[in-house]
Amino acid sequence: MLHLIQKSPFQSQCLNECLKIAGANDSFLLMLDGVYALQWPDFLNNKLIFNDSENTDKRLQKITVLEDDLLARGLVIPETHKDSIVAINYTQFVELTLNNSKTLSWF
Amino acid sequence: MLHLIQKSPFQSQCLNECLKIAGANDSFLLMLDGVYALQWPDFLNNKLIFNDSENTDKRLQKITVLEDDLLARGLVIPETHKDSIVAINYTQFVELTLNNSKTLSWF
Amino acid sequence: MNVSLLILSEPYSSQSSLSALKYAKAALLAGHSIPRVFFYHNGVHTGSQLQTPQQDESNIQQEWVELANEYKLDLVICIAAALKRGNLTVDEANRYDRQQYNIEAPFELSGLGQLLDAQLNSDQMITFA
Amino acid sequence: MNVSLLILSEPYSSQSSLSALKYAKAALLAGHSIPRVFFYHNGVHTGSQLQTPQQDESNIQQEWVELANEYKLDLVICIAAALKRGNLTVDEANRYDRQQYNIEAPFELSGLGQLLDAQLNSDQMITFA
Amino acid sequence: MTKNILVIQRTAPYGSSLGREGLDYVLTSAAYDQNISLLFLGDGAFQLLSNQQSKHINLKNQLSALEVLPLYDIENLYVTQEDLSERNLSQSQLGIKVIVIKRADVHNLIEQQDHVVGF
Amino acid sequence: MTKNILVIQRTAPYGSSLGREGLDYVLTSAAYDQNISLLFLGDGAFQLLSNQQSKHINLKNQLSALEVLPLYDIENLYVTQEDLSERNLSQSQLGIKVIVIKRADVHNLIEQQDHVVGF
Repeated sequence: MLHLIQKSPFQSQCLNECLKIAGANDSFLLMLDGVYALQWPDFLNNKLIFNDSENTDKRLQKITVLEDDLLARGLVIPETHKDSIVAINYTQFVELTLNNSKTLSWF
Repeated sequence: MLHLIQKSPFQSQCLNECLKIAGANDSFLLMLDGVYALQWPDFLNNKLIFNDSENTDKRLQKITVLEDDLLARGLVIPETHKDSIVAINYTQFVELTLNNSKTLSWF
Repeated sequence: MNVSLLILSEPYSSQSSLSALKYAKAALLAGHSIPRVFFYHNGVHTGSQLQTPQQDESNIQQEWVELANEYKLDLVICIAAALKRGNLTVDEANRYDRQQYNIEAPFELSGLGQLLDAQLNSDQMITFA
Repeated sequence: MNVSLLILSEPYSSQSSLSALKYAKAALLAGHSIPRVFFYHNGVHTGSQLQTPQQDESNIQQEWVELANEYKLDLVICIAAALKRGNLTVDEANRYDRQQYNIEAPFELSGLGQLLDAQLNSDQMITFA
Repeated sequence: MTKNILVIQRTAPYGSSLGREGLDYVLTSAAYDQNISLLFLGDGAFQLLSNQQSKHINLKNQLSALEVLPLYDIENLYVTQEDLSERNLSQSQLGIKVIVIKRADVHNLIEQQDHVVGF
Repeated sequence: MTKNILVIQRTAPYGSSLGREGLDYVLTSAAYDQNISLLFLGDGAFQLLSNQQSKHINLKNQLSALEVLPLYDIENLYVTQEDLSERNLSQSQLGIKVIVIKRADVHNLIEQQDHVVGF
């Protein structure tokens, strides 16, 4: 399943709550103010979602961030996570949602 | 100065942020979903705002909670804090704001 | 003393709007004055006369109207925030060539200078969000 | 495939409404269908034809209208949530004896059954809040 | 065809209307003969508290509305033990019958459904 | 009479319009010859980031609007070191000149003002 993270983790507990119930194979999209999770150590260091150190196959797109929202805010994917977080556009966002059985928004 | 806490501390970081910058003599009013702070250990155990163990003079009303919001939600002031948190009505809310030099809302 | 209100919340999505009304009533009953109530952000929807709540729900626009009439309150909606969100007086509707409108007196549309004026000329300004 | 949208956000208070529009355009361009866009909670303000944004701002109501006209989208606003918040079609205005209205086709007011129908008959339903 | 739908209630009652509007969706869906479950997650747990006296704030009582659910054969109401504990709530303080599950079971609960939506 | 007004910006730009609307209040107040200070608290610090390209999301650039402030003689812009650190931000990433203070100094900053309002 896919989790859409729509609020800043510094302001809202929603990402925190999502991580508490997420499964190891779930996918995540950071969007809107949710992209500020890229600045949040608790997210970047989360063992559950960044668990697969050997799997750097970007086609899996397990952790994604909406590129427009990233650019708008002047953020970049941290060097440490260049292999594990992928920036996607809206066409890929659509595919991502349709490739998952369920999508849940967190706000 | 007076801080109006208007959101649940389990959902929003606003109470947390308020406590980071509050002064030892500040007053607090829990209102709207902010009254759920009564269920939040980090608030009840906060040393800064519940600092004055000898001062149980309720007239100071340093930590207050809006009674209507408390009753609506089925909450009560915890036994441990019956002497340090006072439930007030809207008339007292008005006086509280006017007795402080500044009021800041957290949401 | 006198206290002004800044209301940022959508009237029916947040309990905040009901709380603001209660605060205003309590302040006026206690003999204080409210130089201005300023509606901004989502609060600009508060003045819509098209609000049609169910009979067992509060009519928030109507409650402000009644309070304003009784106490001669100054209810100001931020014009820039209101126009984009679809809250227009008949004057603005004419100016922008719209056939319909949804804001009437005692609510009025005006600029942010009115918020500054309220803040400068009140002992306190209380924000409801 | 097909995907429906549930929009909960006020059009000008949250970037979410712009994001939903982009998502809808991308899905349609990719050949997917959108059986329904359902507006609920603060999202019921999206259909107001009185929206008058500045010239350098998006006109969100207009963008939905254009998209709906091009792709025959079904834009449904929750009637109970819309009425209390002051969003009325001419029919509802007549029913409740209001002289003004602010919702026109292709937006329509209907019940929550339409949201259930969208959820049951779409591969996915995406919430923008 | 009857589907399994999970509605996740994540907000406390009253401060936001979202909890009430989510419940209105549940009641509507139930009337269409769907198999609805509710999960009260995070602050949603506060919707379950007994002794809610919402007349004091001029809003409709959320608990009273939840009490109607069994009449619609909606009996799968879930809350997690962890959300209750973190909020210093005990089961005895809840005003309606709910199934207390572990947080670790939430993911499975979601995956079992045909559809899920959160308010 | 010129008063000291502190506007506290607590939200990140773009997701909510509040940051933009708070700034509009600042620009209005400045035009009336008031002595305005701005405190970027919590997520408000994100408003200061350089390289914001808000054209990608069809919204007005918050940083560009902040850059106008010196023209109105608004030069007391504050951010706390702690808020920057917690957000993994360094001063070199900020797009405008701000005064970095300690969180412990925020209370005094507020108390010094005639008026304060938060967005």
